[in-house]
Amino acid sequence: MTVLDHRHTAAVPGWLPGATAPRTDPEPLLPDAAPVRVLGTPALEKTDPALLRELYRRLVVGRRYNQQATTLTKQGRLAVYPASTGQEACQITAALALQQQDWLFPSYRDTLAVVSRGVDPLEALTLLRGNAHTGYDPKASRTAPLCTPLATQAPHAVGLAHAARLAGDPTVALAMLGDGGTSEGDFHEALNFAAVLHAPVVFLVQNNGYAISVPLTQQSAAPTLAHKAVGYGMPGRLVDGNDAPAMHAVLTEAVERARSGGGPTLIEALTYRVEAHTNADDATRYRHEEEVAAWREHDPILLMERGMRELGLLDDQLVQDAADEAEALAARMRAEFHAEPELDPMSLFAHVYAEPTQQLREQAAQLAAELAAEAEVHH
Amino acid sequence: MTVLDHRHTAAVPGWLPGATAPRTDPEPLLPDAAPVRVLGTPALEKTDPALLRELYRRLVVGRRYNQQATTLTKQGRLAVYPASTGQEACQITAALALQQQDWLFPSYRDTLAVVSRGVDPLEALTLLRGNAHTGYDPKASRTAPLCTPLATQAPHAVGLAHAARLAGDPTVALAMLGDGGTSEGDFHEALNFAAVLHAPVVFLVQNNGYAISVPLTQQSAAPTLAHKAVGYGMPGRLVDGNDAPAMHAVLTEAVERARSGGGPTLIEALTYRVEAHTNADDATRYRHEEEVAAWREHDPILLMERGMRELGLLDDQLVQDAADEAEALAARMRAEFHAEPELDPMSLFAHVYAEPTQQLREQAAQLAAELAAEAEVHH
Amino acid sequence: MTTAPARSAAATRTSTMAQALNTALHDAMKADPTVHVMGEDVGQLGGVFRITDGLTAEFGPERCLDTPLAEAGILGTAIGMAMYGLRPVVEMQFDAFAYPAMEQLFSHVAKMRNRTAGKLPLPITIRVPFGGGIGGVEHHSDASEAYYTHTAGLHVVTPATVADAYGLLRASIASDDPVVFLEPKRLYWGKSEWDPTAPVEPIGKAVLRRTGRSAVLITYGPSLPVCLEAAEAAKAEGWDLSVLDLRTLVPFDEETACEVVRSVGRAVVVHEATGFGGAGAEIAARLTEKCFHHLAAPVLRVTGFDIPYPPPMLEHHHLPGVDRILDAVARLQWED
Amino acid sequence: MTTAPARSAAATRTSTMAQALNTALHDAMKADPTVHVMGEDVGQLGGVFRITDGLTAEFGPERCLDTPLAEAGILGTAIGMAMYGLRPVVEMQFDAFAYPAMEQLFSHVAKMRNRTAGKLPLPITIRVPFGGGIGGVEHHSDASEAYYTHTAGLHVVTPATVADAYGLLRASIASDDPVVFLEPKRLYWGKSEWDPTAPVEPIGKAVLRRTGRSAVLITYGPSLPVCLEAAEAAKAEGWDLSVLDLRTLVPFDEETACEVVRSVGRAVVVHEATGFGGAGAEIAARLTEKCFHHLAAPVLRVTGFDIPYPPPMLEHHHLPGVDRILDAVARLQWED
Ligand SMILES: Cc1ncc(C[n+]2csc(CCOP(=O)(O)OP(=O)(O)O)c2C)c(N)n1
Ligand SMILES: Cc1ncc(C[n+]2csc(CCOP(=O)(O)OP(=O)(O)O)c2C)c(N)n1
Ligand SMILES: [Mg+2]
Ligand SMILES: [Mg+2]
Repeated sequence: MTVLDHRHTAAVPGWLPGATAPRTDPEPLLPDAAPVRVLGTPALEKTDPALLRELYRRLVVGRRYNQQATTLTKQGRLAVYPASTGQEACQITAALALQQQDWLFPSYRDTLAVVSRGVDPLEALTLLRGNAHTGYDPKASRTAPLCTPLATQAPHAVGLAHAARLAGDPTVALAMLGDGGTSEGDFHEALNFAAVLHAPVVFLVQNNGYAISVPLTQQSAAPTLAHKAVGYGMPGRLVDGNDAPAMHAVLTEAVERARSGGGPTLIEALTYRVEAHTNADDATRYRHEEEVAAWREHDPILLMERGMRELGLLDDQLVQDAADEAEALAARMRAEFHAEPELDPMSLFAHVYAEPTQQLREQAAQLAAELAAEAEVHH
Repeated sequence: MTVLDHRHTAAVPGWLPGATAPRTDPEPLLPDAAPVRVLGTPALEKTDPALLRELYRRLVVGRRYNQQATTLTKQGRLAVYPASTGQEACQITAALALQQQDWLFPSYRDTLAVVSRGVDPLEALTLLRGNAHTGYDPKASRTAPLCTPLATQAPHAVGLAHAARLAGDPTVALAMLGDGGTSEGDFHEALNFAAVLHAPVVFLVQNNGYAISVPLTQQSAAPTLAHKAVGYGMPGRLVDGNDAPAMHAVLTEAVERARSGGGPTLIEALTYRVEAHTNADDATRYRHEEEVAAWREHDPILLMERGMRELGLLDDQLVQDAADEAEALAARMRAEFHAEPELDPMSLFAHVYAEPTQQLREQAAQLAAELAAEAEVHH
Repeated sequence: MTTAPARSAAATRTSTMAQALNTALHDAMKADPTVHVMGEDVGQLGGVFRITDGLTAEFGPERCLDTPLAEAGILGTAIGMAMYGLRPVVEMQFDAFAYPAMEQLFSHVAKMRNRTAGKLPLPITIRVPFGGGIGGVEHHSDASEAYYTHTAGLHVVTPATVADAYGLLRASIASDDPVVFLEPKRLYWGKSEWDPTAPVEPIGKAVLRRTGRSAVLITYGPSLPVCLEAAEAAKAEGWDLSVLDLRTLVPFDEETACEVVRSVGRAVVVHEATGFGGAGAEIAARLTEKCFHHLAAPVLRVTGFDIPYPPPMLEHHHLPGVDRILDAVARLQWED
Repeated sequence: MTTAPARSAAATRTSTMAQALNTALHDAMKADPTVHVMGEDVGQLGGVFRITDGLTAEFGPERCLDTPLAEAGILGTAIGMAMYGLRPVVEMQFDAFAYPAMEQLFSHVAKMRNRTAGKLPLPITIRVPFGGGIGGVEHHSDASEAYYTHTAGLHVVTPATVADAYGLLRASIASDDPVVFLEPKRLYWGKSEWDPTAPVEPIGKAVLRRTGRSAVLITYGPSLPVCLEAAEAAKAEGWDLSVLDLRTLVPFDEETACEVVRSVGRAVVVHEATGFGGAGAEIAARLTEKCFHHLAAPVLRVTGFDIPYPPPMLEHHHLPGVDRILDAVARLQWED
């Protein structure tokens, strides 16, 4: 018996001659007919008030993080910033649903999720600041580098989860992707590997309606992106990505299912990118203000506030505490990013290989000589 | 209005805030609960007897073709042969379901489909003989080169179908793939493009149970491969790939649906590769004889004979005619392959570019000089 | 390769390279209805670099197609369209995002004409914004030309001037063979005067941008301006440098390159891609073989280091600059 | 790079290169439980070339994993496994079928250590059966080493002897950096004697397979036997040739190569891949730069033509043969 043996249960006979039935029942794999919601539904009352407070707090802090990062960009302190404004419910719950030993595989848009896991904003944003590639220690933070080549992080998550499972370690991997990323071959290959290997991995697709300028209708003709799950033999879930308690419930369930040997899940979170793709993008070229305005009404913080107010949970103290924490974070970011980063040109050669080749040593010497000559000129 | 406008019908509102319903109804996309069958079902009696005779005849000729090609391989007349023995019902119906202006995109295993379209066996097998790459004129035969890099032909079929549709030309493209090929990213990207572009293309996956040595259970955990269709927003069909009239019905329906603007279809045909992967493969390493024996009982010709006998359609004349045609084809193949192929080494430089570069001209001159020197030695 | 039809329009204009490329696409689409532009965000957005700006508005979303986000799918679909008789112009959003399409490129685009004994040529132009120097974060500044130049069956073209951006793109689209058209990102916004009515030169011809008698700097695309600058600066050191702009890496204009190398006897190849196995290796090896006895010194190379592309704040250390070029020139064994 | 542990086992044995590779995998898996083999058909079938034969039987299907058929998925999954602490050995079934994995290779495998300032090294060995000469139909005989050698962050290793097949594969698996391990298909079945207990040499060292004083043939992998044959044949013409087997293309053993070139003054680089932009270009350019004044003639190259790989019945015209090599040797300007 190996951990791969799930593949052989009851599967083979279905493909012998004369077989008529599918190998597994597709019914339970089909996504929810309507996006899962907690806010504004009876489920809200059954939700732990402490969790709701935690989510609220994190949403407020997350929004402030997005604002501050955007401001830093305008000040030229970040080279580029792909904001997750409007998507904060996805971001914070992605971090919250994981245990410490679990791994997160974020994309470029998911720095808030990284920060929510406890990584310092300065480290989480190093790549986008432009002074170094990855600013945090992926092993220490159990967070893979921010991934730019779309969907390529998805198979990494599968491999890590698979390796953990082989080791009998209950670690789960969570891969974060965008709606556009689901079109890439790597998305497909990762989901198929995950299902075949029964790997403890969760794929969270933040469907924010656009891949830069391309709307979802030009990206996919699927009933929902969650329906893609069926074709891999894993369950698909559809959830309101701006409903933080719903996100938390669906993510937690999938993560714990993976942890307990239940295999992978694909989650589609319906959300919206309120800002442009990045500060370099001009969203007015491809969408109307009315659309944005409609989504601003469906803002994750607004929804959360409304829901908590209904329950009488949104007291002044909580609001104040959240605002204070948000301002503290913003102040820390301003301070950290005010300082010029220390740059070491020689670091360019330090990590190409474990040991630099002879050629790299020569090139490093050349650069060192150039820097020395420059320094001389400046003195 | 452009042909792309289908994308915008009723699609956008579903993604506005507050939406709960999927954009399109997944129900009609779900594949048949059991593989479509005609032989051994009441549908057989409703099938045109002339068609049944045609299918029978083509099956018999197809089987003989596979046998003769296999023999040629043993005689060293072909470098390698991936037989479609046992899959003849898929092969011949793929050809039959297409009109002359339609395009076929075959894989390396689909030479019988190519021959069934009217391409001479010698030309269809040139690649596998080893004297040249593609032996037929793809444009004249509306048949793309045999494709070896798995699933890479699928987007080509999409592109061609899309271009035809833009031109208002009712041409349909049919791409043939194996079960293993569905794991490749190109399969995914092609299906997604097809659905988004509403291209008149049909994807026929011959699920023959194996990708070389890897059984389907290690390739996919999907309920059926046809279920993958849902995730792209196209209908999936599941059909008994050894039931020629069923294959013909399902393929024809999909091709005509594509032709009339209904968009793409994914078809999974359940079949079996009775021979090894190629003559170079040793199938005893990964499967049992009992499995093969069971499938030999579900042989497409056996099934067809049984069905036609029930209807009293399998008269001696038909059997004799089919056998004669099969032998004539085999004799032609033996004769054609007996002759040594004419080889022109200088052809290596003829089609790299429309006009050879200066470097290629020099290299060609070098080879010409070498050949001249050799010829001198031999005289 | 056929030559694009000559244009009849007006006089000289001043524009950026980005605008010249946009004009080339526009004119090509207008001149030939089989020309189709496709890629990620090429439609309403006009591409992230705005090279396709306005094409959807003028020619409709079918002729300038916003595709799903999948590069192998884009190129594979373009292949099918070309098989049908169209002339696709594909945009890859950044160099590193062309990598998912490598199998389609290597195994089909480059080989289809040859695989079919000339029956299925693929007149596809693959536009790739290439190279660094724009402060892009990782994966946005690769210089990947060597992967293409080594692949038989592809033409590899890279303009370094506004005029060439127009002319070479028209010629590439008109070519009956696949062309990888490398657009130097950092030259997109440089302006200069050019004549859109100038006859379109065929691809495959290098051009001497500066004539000098001491040595020649051989370069292409993004590195041309820095070479011209270096040549200016070299005057102070007493060197009179030629600068050769290759314009097309495949086919390589050996004749012109050899002629200039033989005449000056000293050469430095300059490009920003990683040096090891870079295009400069082929150029140096080939020119050495052909011009050996005319060389007073080995052909030297000034290239990017053999490292992954640096983060934006360090990229200037990686890119060949004037000093590094002059340093190489100084090592051309002048004492001999 | 760390060196694989020395083995204690018995004496010399005679086997094919395929068997030596199989033994290397076996021994590596036995010595280190983090070594995992994965790829298409590597399990019960033992791979289409049988290099992984028996590994599933001995180590189980988890340690020798039959993956789904998707090369980017395979390599991407291996990356995740390596991030967790495993040491994956990936098989790509044929060179051309590694192309779908190019993005994972270029953008992650090659760069991950650098992207994370050394925090996430990826000790992945990617085995690629490479080159032609086995009568394979199209897409089965590509020689793709130049794509790898140009990519900073990868090691590129290719054995030419049975003993090296064992030793270099052990060393590659033991390396903490990613290695593209190119196995010359047409040498798989050649037998020779070797000592499995010989100490494993680190990767990165070239070796002189034959010492002569007239000129040196510089080669690697599949072309070593033909170079040795050519060197034998050259004796009849009065040339006494050295033959240098590079063994590792990256890191390139410049020291050894320069030493031999300087001592003989004439060199021909031989490989079967397309010449234009091939690995030979780098070797020729680099050696010329470093040994210019020791060269009596330009470093010449004998390579495959600049064409897609030919059909099997014509491949011998493409592959460098003895005559073509001797022809180049003859052009080494002996009259000077
Ligand atoms: C392989 C690849 N192709 C193209 C790009 C360029 N690109 C960066 S983000 C983006 C859009 C991604 O859209 P989506 O996946 O929906 O994520 P979002 O940005 O909306 O969060 C594109 C095309 C890339 N990063 N990687
Ligand atoms: C991209 C790619 N990877 C690997 C291969 C090697 N290969 C050739 S056939 C094959 C199995 C294909 O299985 P399947 O798609 O089920 O088709 P079948 O051979 O069963 O008809 C493999 C792995 C290939 N041709 N292309
Ligand atoms: Mg998006
Ligand atoms: Mg199969």
